[in-house]
Order: sequence, then structure tokens, then C-alpha cells
Amino acid sequence: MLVGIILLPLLTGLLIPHFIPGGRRRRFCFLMASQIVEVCVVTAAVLSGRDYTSDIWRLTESLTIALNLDGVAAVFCLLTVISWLLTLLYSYEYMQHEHGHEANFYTFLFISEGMLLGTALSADFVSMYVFYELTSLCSMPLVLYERTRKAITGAVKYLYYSIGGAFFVLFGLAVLYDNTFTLDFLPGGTLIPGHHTQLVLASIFCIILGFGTKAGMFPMHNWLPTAHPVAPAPASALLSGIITKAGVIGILRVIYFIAGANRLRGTWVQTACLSLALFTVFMGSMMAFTEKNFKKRLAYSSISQISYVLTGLFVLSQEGLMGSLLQITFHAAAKIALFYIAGILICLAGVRSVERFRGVGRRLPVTFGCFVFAALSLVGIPPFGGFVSKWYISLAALDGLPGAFAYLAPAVLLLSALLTAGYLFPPIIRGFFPGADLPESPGDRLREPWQLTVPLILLAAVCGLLGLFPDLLTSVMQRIAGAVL
Amino acid sequence: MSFVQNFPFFSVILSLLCAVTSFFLDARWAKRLTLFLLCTSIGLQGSVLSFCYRNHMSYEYLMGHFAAPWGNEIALGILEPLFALLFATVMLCCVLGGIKRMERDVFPGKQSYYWIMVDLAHVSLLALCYTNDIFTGYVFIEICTIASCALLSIRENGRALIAAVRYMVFALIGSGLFLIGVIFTYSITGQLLFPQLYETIASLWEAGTYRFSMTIAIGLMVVGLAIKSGMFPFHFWMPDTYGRATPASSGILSGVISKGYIFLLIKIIYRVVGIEIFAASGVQTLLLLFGIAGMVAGSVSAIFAKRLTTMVAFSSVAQIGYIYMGLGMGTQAALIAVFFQIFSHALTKPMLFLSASQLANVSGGRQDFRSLCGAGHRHPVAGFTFTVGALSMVGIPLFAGFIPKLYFATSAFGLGWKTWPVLLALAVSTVLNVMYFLYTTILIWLPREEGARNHNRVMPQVETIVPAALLAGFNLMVGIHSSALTALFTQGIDLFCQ
Amino acid sequence: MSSWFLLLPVFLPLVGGLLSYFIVFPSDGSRRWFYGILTVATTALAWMAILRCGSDTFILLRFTDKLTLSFRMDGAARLFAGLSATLWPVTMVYAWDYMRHEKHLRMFWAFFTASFGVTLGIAFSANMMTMYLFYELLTLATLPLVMQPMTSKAIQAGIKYVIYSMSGAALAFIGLVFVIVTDAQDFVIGGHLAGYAGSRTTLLSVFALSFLGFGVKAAIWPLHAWLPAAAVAPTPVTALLHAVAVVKAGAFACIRLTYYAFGPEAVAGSWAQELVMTLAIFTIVYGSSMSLKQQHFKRRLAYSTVSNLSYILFAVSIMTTEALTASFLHLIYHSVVKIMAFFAAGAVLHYGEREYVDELEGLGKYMPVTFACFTVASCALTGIPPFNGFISKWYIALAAVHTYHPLPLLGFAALLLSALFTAIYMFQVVVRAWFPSKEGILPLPGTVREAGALMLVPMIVLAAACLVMGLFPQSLLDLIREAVSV
Amino acid sequence: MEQLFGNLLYNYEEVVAVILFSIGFCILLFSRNLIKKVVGLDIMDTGVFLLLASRGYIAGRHVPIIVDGITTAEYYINPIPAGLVLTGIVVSVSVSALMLSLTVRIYRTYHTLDVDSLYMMMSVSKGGKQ
Repeated sequence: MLVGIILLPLLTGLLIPHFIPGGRRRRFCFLMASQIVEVCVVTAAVLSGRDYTSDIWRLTESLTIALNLDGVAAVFCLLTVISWLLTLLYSYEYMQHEHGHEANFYTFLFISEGMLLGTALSADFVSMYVFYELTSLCSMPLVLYERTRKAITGAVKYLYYSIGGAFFVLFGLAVLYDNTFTLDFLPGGTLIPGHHTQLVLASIFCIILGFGTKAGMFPMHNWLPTAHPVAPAPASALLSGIITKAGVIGILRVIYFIAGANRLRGTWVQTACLSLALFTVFMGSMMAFTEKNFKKRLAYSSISQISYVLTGLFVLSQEGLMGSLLQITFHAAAKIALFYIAGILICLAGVRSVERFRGVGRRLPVTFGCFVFAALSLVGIPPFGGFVSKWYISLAALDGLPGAFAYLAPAVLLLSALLTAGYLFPPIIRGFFPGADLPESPGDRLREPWQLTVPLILLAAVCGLLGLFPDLLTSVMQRIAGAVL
Repeated sequence: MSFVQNFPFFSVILSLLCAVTSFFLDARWAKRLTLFLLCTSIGLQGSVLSFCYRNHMSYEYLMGHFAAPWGNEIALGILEPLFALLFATVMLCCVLGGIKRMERDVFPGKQSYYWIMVDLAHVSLLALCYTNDIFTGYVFIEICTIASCALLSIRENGRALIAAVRYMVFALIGSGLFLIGVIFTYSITGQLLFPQLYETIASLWEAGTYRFSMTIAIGLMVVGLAIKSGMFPFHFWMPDTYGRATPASSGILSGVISKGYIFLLIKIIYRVVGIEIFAASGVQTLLLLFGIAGMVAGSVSAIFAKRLTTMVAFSSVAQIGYIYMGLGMGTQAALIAVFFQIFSHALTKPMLFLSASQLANVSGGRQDFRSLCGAGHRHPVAGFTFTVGALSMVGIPLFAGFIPKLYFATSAFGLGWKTWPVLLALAVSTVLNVMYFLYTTILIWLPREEGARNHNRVMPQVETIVPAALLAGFNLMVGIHSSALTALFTQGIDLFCQ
Repeated sequence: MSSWFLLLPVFLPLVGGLLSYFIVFPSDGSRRWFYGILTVATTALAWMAILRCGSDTFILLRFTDKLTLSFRMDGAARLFAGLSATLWPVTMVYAWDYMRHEKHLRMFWAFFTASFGVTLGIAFSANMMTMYLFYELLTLATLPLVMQPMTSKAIQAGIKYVIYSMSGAALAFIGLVFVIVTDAQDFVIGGHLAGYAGSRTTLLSVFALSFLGFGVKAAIWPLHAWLPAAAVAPTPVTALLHAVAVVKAGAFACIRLTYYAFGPEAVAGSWAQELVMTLAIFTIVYGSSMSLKQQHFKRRLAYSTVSNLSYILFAVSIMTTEALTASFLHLIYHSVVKIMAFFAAGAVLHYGEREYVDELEGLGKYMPVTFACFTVASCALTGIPPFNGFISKWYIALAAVHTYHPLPLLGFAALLLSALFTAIYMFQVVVRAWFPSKEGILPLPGTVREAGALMLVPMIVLAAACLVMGLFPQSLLDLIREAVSV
Repeated sequence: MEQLFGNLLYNYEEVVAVILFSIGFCILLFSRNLIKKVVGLDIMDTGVFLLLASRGYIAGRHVPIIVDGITTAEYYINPIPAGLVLTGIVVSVSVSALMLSLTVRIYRTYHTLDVDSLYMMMSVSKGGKQ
């Protein structure tokens, strides 16, 4: 079952784009079909509530690859497959405006989906490491799709950063191998108590840093603003919305399933990571605030938003975890939507920089409508989705954290929310109200193809509705977090 | 008293006779006589050696009617005939290999003299091996000097002459010092024969009298011989001497004559002075240091040498340095190593000189390295023998040069502070040897178009090939089958030092 | 099968190769057949020896009563001999195509075959003396191969090579003599000198010196400079000798010295161990950072060899059994990977007419198979699971961590850093080749085409081997464990 | 001091021998003219022989040549040093003969006997054909 979940996109990616005869449309239908099947399979697996595990491969006695579908994995898998589905639809229209070898794009798109699912589903640390590495490797070509120098530089930078991070992880992995009962993910952790404590803590910190690279955490976030803007919109949407979350899974798994929250609570690791995360939250939105290029601004905003998630994780409490899971979901929805919008703006209106947004809203009303929703959710205005997650995270921080952090964390989150508003609302306002002094008329309304708008609208709806009825989601997340802690 | 025991005496007398008769012969006959003499003496030494080895005995042999302590006698165990045999063989090979070249280098009128000198050199070597009398030692040292100087200067070449003069001057200073040493020893002890000297010196040393003057005497004798055999600080005469003479002479001089002096020195150290007193006199340590210095300095100057033969000559400075280092280490294992070194060097160096001259021949008689590029392809056999020699000098296993290196190193452990200098010296000198010998080897094997084009390949003459090949064969034999020699040496040494 | 049989695979190619120098072949085809048969025969003999020979010693020659020239088959020998005997024929096939238009083929083939025998000799040698002999011979046998192009550059490289190796041998000689003096020269796992009575300083200094000496062939800093210089040699030579035979012989010699002659207990925890480990660690970083700077394709790979060899030496210097296992694992894996990488580089040089990295833009379209193989090599060398490089790194890492000493941990960190560098300098090539930037595509001459079958087949085989070794390492691992346990 | 002088005076032969030897040695080493070198060589040898002869001399005894039938050893001085000296003289004569012949030939080749200029010429003709 789980193997199938991973294999299906792999095969799809390898076979369909190259070997299905007929035109682009036909091939696309096949892709779509297989993706829909994938979604159904995953949903079925998740809803069936059974605890799937499957032992795929034994490299050596210390290196095994096994899969397991638990709550956390379920959340990630669902997110992944759904957003891939939407993105596929979106990219059908979008990729027409790009020049390049489209088949390869789909190939790598699907392969990286498979690898990502693998990362989410891994039952133990080693297999997660394996899939994690492969994810970075396979998602790299998505970035350099446009083949401009900038694109290639960005892609390569992304690759090197991810691999470097992975090696940080490997260091910790080797140390932990010697200091844990097993590397399988067990809620509550598997550390051997009182065994080279400092070394173990250091290695855990290394691991968090390593995965933090993918999640754009502060010291090694630098690839993100370079890589995301140069990728084609669907790719950057997925990168920003989902693939960066691979790092988050990693950290989550290590903290809650290998080290165990109780082991870390109050140690220097928690303090250090918290400060890093908070700093990243602030820095990300600050950078975004000053950035003019829209996609780049979004990239920075992802940096900050994902560190919200990390903050939630580092609180090491049930509410924190739950908040992070919510934040993952909502951020994914909002950020993907925003990147879709950016893509639409580029390929329909040819607008990249924020200054030139004036009046574009009139020409692309639907797009900008969704923009509003997404923005509100990302900023965290009640009753939109983002509010719920941030609310829980702040609460958790308030009563979960020791000393100054208890007040510092919420303050920082709030500040960054303000900044978020600061960098998201002005473009919207400019877009709808260009002001009287617009030199030339913005031009009349543009046709927005349904393949582009439908996914957008759906995502916007998610942001809205889930915000209105949060307990649809919170109850689930509550259960999952409860299972972990 | 078996008949074989007379052979050493016979061989000496025989070669003296040959030397004399050669006066009245023309070059052709003189040559034949010499070759005959060398072959016979090889036979004689061989039989003596086998005799002594079978009976595991050593004996004194009275020369003239006066018994010890007045008379003159020769004494031999296993080592003496062994080295005599080595010297005779090597000389034969050198002479054979060098004939053609010699006949080009020397005026036809003078060639008979050349052969006389070869005979004289041979007789003096035999005497140095066999004599049991220190003054006889001196006399034959002088004869040896004269002979070798003549061998060197007989070549019609200004530089050879000057080299000869230089050599002569140094040699004479050396023998002068040696003579003074002898006289001191005599005036202290009143003895000239080795055994008596040994006892007297031992008793004197016991009594603690004359220690200082004894040390001086030992020092004088050692320094004298060291100068003549070209130990490091006194090696200035060496490169030109070996590098300028006709190949046969260079072979004889470098391969054999210096070894003769060294053998005498070893005799003096072990059978006159006695190793304990020698060590106590402190001369030993000096030998060690100078030996090491020579190993390095010789190789370094060889690296900067411009001519092939000069390079080979300088390398013998380094090789002699090995020997003195071994003498300076002063253990029996080190002595065995020294003997091996003498063997391998005596077998290798003439081969190198012969093949070097061949290579120079096919490169238009030029000796600079640029012209020598690819000489190996033009004269494969010479190239091959040179390569063997080079590898042996570097000390690759299976070649003769490796064995002494190994023995030196093994005997170096457990020498206290001497261990590391010796080991490092060995390592460094190996590297330096690589730098010039293997470099040259690579050079001579470069493909033809890299080297000088103008010389076409010449057909090597058989009589020049055979001896070099023979030496190469001996070399490999020593390298591969060293255990027999080891046994011979060990037996020889306990006969020698009793 | 009694152990005299070991002589055959050693001396058949040695003698045969050297004699064949004097054969004048009527045509390329006949030469090809001759050497093909010779090599395959040797391989067959070697494998028979590996599979069938017992572990009794065969004494070929006695220098003295305790100093012998003798051959013996044990686990380590099996591994190393098996490695060489597998890679040699592959390289030969590659060389058939590659060397077709080169000059001095007589010399090349003669010494190429001879060095096969010498390498096997190193593998089979039963004591230090024998190994030292073959170690020296290896230098001499491979020297003409390095100088094969006979350009002045190649000659310079050759001279550099011979001087470095011989200096190494001169240092190793001290170690040789020491183990002879202390009767420790027969190779037994665990060594002889654990309870050495004499002065410990001597023991340790001798160990350090001789480790460095043997390390020269394994290109340990500061004695590594010959290896990049030797990249001028024709690719089969660079690939086989300077990625496998010679350098691995150096590493193998270090293993023999450490684990089979001196013994880990004698040295572990001493300043000597720390010294060699520090050097190895430094070389790991140094090599890979140097190869970042290289624009010349083959020299870049050569420097990466420098660094990867020190992975092995680092593992060796940890001096535990699992470290020994790991080092053998990396020894084998790296050979396969690096030889493939060099093959690809050679194909690019030969058919793509490119020798600098920045000229490779978009070459993947023209030589897909070559670059596919090269990509596999890059992944493996970087250590991206599940390619084989990851496995060996993983075990080196475990061994390093298991000591819980700061220095091995530091070494592990250095190893990861250099792995990152590896990723950078390998994937730079890969990305250039597959994804040329719009601005950067160079006009390609029409002559650029995919490499010939004789070159592709070895590459593909090796690439497959990489994957298989990566996916099924367990059996090999058990093999090594069993090999180093006896 | 007096004792030292006493010793020196007592064995004046040694003193003279040493002086002679050192004179000869210095000439041999430092003189630039080949002929002078040979002369120095001879002087050196003479010194050595004097030393040797003085070893064997016993005051008031006679040369060991049996003239009027006296065969008791006490009548004669020690014969061995005399014999040695004779041999030595022969050797040194031959040596100096050889040296002189060399000198002559060098003069024929280079038309000078000055060592420095000889070495100069050598260094000029260096590296050429043999």
C-alpha cells in the first residue's frame, strides 16, 4: 500500500511524459488521472485509520528502509497530494507560457512528489534521511527549468545547501545510531538515558540545523530567496508551500520521535533553536517588507512563516505541536495560492515588481480577489485560517515556555504579523486602487483561464472556510498531537 | 701442509713475474699474458677459498726464513681469498669490457705498459688481501698507488694527467700519514706482524700507557687509508680520477683498488688494533659521522654533476660513505653489511662505468645528459646493464644493493643514539640515489625521437657486452641468493677476528 | 589447492607482459587478442586462487633464514586481489578503444599487463619483505605508463612520481627493517607488537614514518603532489592505476602495516596514531577543497582521489576492527566509482574533445550514456543514498563515532565537509552537462559524439555495479567482516 | 717548560724529522709549481725516513753488516728499521720518478707547471668531448 503510494508518482513521472503518444493534452490527461488516483489512494489509506507499516528494504543490518503511516505522516501526505493535484491543473495552462522541455518538468515534478511522500511516510530515521536527500536531488531540476544563468545558479545553490544540511543531519544520525535503542520513530523518543548526553544534544542540534536548511531557518536560509523566485510559478509554489516542509517533518520527527520532548525541554538546544526560529521569523518578514520583487518577497515571507511552525515545534508542548500542524496546513494553502497569483501576474500581465501592481487588480479581478483571502489568512486576521494556527502557537508559547521566552515569542510573532500585513496589503491596495495619477489607463480586463483560477479559488476557499470552522481541523490535529505527546 | 696453501704465495709471485715479463712483450702478448694471469689467479684464489672453507681453517704462511716476530708472513682465513677472488674477477671483467676502449684511448706503443700496470695493481691487491705484516701493507699500498696512477695517467688526455697528479698528491699524503702511523706503532710496540701487534697493543692499553700516542697512531693510519679510499672530506680527487680515466681503469680504480685499501683498514681495525680499543679510541665515531656525511654529500654533488661518468664517480663517494658508516657502527652485523657493501659496490660500479662509456659511445661520445636521451634504445645491452646498476644502487630488493642497505639498517637497531642517524641517512641517501640514478635511467630510456636524432643505432660488440652482463648476473646473484654469502662472511669473520 | 598456485597469477602477467615488449605484433587486432587473452587468463587464475587457495604460506626465496619472499592467501588478500582482478579486464576493454590512436603502444601494453601481476603480488604477499619488494616494483612497472605520452610534461610527472614513491619506500624501508628486527614481519591480523618490550618511542616513530612512507602512494598530505601531476597519463592509466591499483596498493599497505604487522594495540592511543590521523583528516579536507579549484577535468578527479584515499587512511588510523571493515568497504567502493568517473572523463576527452570543466556546457545531450554514468558516479562519490558511497561513509562514520574521542569525531566532521565539497565539484559538472544555461551553450564541433561501445560497456557495467553495491551491500559487508576477522 | 725542552733536546731526531715532514707537507700542499710539489714530497719522505731510522739506532753499536765475523746481536743496531727505510726509499724514489714523468707530460700538454692555471684550463675545457 504505502509502497504503492510512493511508486505510483515515480512511475507516472518516469513513463507518462515521455512514452505516452499523442499530444500535450492527451499526455496531460494521463498525468491528471494518475494524480487523482494517487489522491484517492492516500485519502483511502488515511481515512481507513489502519496503521500501515511496510518494511521495504534492508541495505545492511544498520541501514533499513521502512514506511509507516501515522498521524503526522497522514497530514503531510494529504497536503502533498492535494497541492500536487492543484498545481498540476494550474501548470497545464501555466507551462504553455514557459519555454523549455516540459516533459522533464513533469517527470521531476512527480518524482519529487514520490520522494516527498517517502520522507513523510518513513518509519525510521535512516529511511527518512534517504528520502530527504533524494527529495532535494530530484526537486533541483524544477528550479533550473528556465535555464537562465540565474535559474541555474539558484538551483545549484539550493542543491548545495540541501546536501550540506543533509550532511549535518548525517553527523547527528551517526551519533544517534550509537545512542538510541532504535532509530525507528517512537512517540516519546528512543534515546538511551545518560549516554554521552552533551554529545547527543549537540548532534540533535546539528540535525535540527540540517533540516532547518530545508525549512529556511536562519543560519542556512540563504538559498531560499535565490531559488524560489527563479523557478516557474508551480514549482516555486510547491517548493515554498510543501517541499520546504520536508525540513519541518525532519525536525518534528527528531524532536518528538527520536529525542523525545521531555529530554529536550529546558536544555540549551531548546533555547538555541527557539532563538534561531524567532530571529528567523522576524528577519524573514523584515526582508520581505523591504523586497520589491514579488516572488522574492513571497520567498522571504515563507522563511518567516515556516519559522512560525518551528517556533511551535520548539515549544515542545501539545498545543505547540498542534499549532504548528495547523500552521503548516494554512501556510501551505496561502503560500501556494500567493505563488499561483505571482505566476498569473507574470504570465498574463507580465508584472514582476511590486511597484507595477497599480491597477492590475482591475484587470485580474478574480486573481486579486483570491489574493485578498490568501493575504488575510497569511497575516492571520480572524476569522481566516492563519489566525487559528498563530493563535494556538502563541498560546502554547505563553504557557509552555520558560522565562522571558514566554513573552518574547508571542511578541515577535505579533510583530512579524504586522510586518506581514505591511508587505502584503499595499500591493493589493495598489492593485485595486491605482489612484487618479496613473499615467496610462491600466488596460481593460484580461481573460483568466479557468485552469489557472480554479485551483486558486479552491485554495482561497480553504483559507476562508477552515478559518470559519476551525474545529474541523483542530480536533484532528488535537488527536494527532495527543498521540505524539 | 697441503699444497693448496701455497697458492696465495704463488699467485703473488706469478703476477709479479707476469708484470716483469710483460716488459719484453708487445701489447698483444702482454694482453694475453695479463688475461691468462687474471684467469689463473681467479682459479687459485677459488681453490684456496674452497680449501679454507671446507676445512674451516685459517693459517699463517712464512715468507722467507725468519719466523715471527722478525720475518714476513701472510695469513689467510676465508675472507682473504674471498676478497682476492672478488678483486681478480672484477678486474678481469673490467679489463675485458674496457679493452676496445682502452685501445682507442692509449697509444699503441704504450699499451704493453698498461698491461704491466694492471698486473702490478693486481699483485698489490693480492698482497693487501693476504699480508700479515703492516709494513708490507705500506709497501703494497705504494705500489698500488703507483700502478693506479699510471693506469689513470696513461690516457693521452690533459685532464686525465691533471687528475692523475691530483690523485697522486692525495694518495701520497695518505700513504705518508699511514707510514707515520706505522712508525709510531712500531716505535711504541716494536712489532710489525699483526698478531704480535695485537697482543702488544692490547697489553699496553691494559696497562694504560701510551694510550694517547696509540690513538694518534691509529688515527694516522685510518686517515691515511681513508684519504686513499676517498672518504668524504678527502674525496676531491675522486670524480675527476674516476670520471676521466679510460673505462677499464675507472672500473678498476673505483671498483677494486679503493676496496683493497678498505680491506686493509678493516684488517688493521680488527686484527691489529682490536675493535674494543678502536671503539674506545673514539676514531670509530668519527668514521660513522664522516661516513654519513659522505653518503649525503656524495649524492648531492652527484645530482649536480654535468657528465654521466662524473655522476657515477660521485656516487661512489656516497657508496664509500656507506662502508665507513658501517665501520663506524662497529658491530659484527655491521661488519657483514660492510662486506656486502664492498661486494655489491665492487660488482656494480665497474658495470656502471662500462655501460656508461658504451652509452656515451652511441651518443657521439658525448657525456652530457641531453645527448644521452634515448641512448638505451641505441645500445640496449648497455642500457640494460646500466639500469640494473642503477636499481642496485637505489637499493631495490632482488638487486645486490639492497642487501647491504638491509643489513646496515637491521644492525642499526640497538646501537643507542647511533640508530636514528643511520636510519635517516639510509633513507635520505636512497632518495638522493633515486634522484640521480633513476633520473638518468629514465633519460636513457626515453624514446628515440625525444633524444638526439643524429646517432643511429650501433651494433654492440660482444666483448664489451659479456663482462658487463656477467657483472649484472653476479649482481643479481648476490641480490637474490645472499644467504650463502652471509654464511661465508659469518664464518670468515670468526676466523678473522680470533 | 596448495599455495604455490599463487605464483601463477603474479608471475604470468609480470613475465608475460615484460617479454611481450619484444614481440612485434603484425596488427592491432593481434596485439589486442594477445593481451586480452593474457589478462583474462590472469584474471581467471587470480579468481581461482581467491576462491580455492588455502591459507598456507609458499616460500619462493630465502634471503636469510627469517627473511623470505613468500606468498599467502588471507582475507585481506582476497579482497584486494579480487578488486584488482575484476577491474583490470574492464579497464583493458576500455583501453582497447581509448589507446587506439596513441603512440608507444608496445610499452603501454607490456607494462600495463606487468603491473597487473605486481598488484596481485602486493595482494598475495605474506610478509613485509615481499610486500615491500612488490611495492617498489609497482613504482617501476607503472612509471612508463605515467610517462606514456612522452611529452615533456608527462616525463616531468613521471620523474616526480618516481621520486615521491621511492622516498615513500625509503621511509617504509625503516618500518620494514624494524618489523624484521622484531620478528613481526609475517602478516597476522592483530599484529605482533602489542607487547613490544623495547623502547616505545622507537616503535611509535618507526610506525609514523613507515605509515607516511606507504601513505605516499595513497597520496597523504604533504606527499600527495605526484598524484595530480600524474593526471597527464592516458585515461586508462589514470583510472586504473591512480584511482585503483597504485593508490589502493598504498592504502592496502597501510592496512597491512597497521593491522597485520604492528597491530592496533601497539599503536592505538599514542601520539603516532594521532599524528597520522590528523594528517589524514587534513588531507581529506585539503584534497577536496583543492579539487574545487581545478578547472581541468581529470586533475579535479585526481584531487578528489587524494581526498577519498584519506577517507580510507582515516578509517585505518581509527584502529578498530569495524574501522578496518569500513576502510575496506570504502577502498572497494571508491575504486569502482572513481574508475567509472575517470572513464567518463576519458570519454569526454577522447570523443567530446573537452578537457576543462567549463567547456562541458550541454555536452550531456551529445554523450548521454557517458554523462548518465558520470551522474551515477557523482551521486555515489557524494554519498547520496542509496548509492554505494553512502554506505561506506556511513560505516566509517559509525566507526569514528564509536570511539567517542574528539579527534575521530572531528575527522568525521571533516569527512562530511569534504563530502559537501565533493557534491559541489561533481555536480557542477553534472549540471553543466545536462542543463546548459541559455546564455552559455558553446558551439560544438560536429565531431563530438557518444563514446564507442568498447568504452561505454565498461562504464555501464561499473555504473550497474555501483547501484547493486549500493542496494545490496550486506553480502559484501559480511564478506569483509569475515575476511578481517581471520 | 724546561722538561719539555729537555724532552725535545733529548730526542732531537724526532724534532728534526717532524720539522722536515711539516716543511715537505706544506710545500706539497701549498706550492703551486708541480716540480716544487715533487721536491716537497721528497723532503716529507726524508723526514719520515729519518724518524724511522732513528727508531732503530742504538747508541754505540754498529751497522748490521757482518764484516769481521761478529754474530752476536748485541753488537749491532736493530736491523729491521734499516730494512724498512731502505724499502721506503726505494718506494719514494719510484714515486717521485712517476710524479716527475707526469709533470713532464703535463708540461708538454699545457706548457705550464702552475697548478692554478692548469685547473683554469681544465674548467675551460669542461663538459666537452672526452
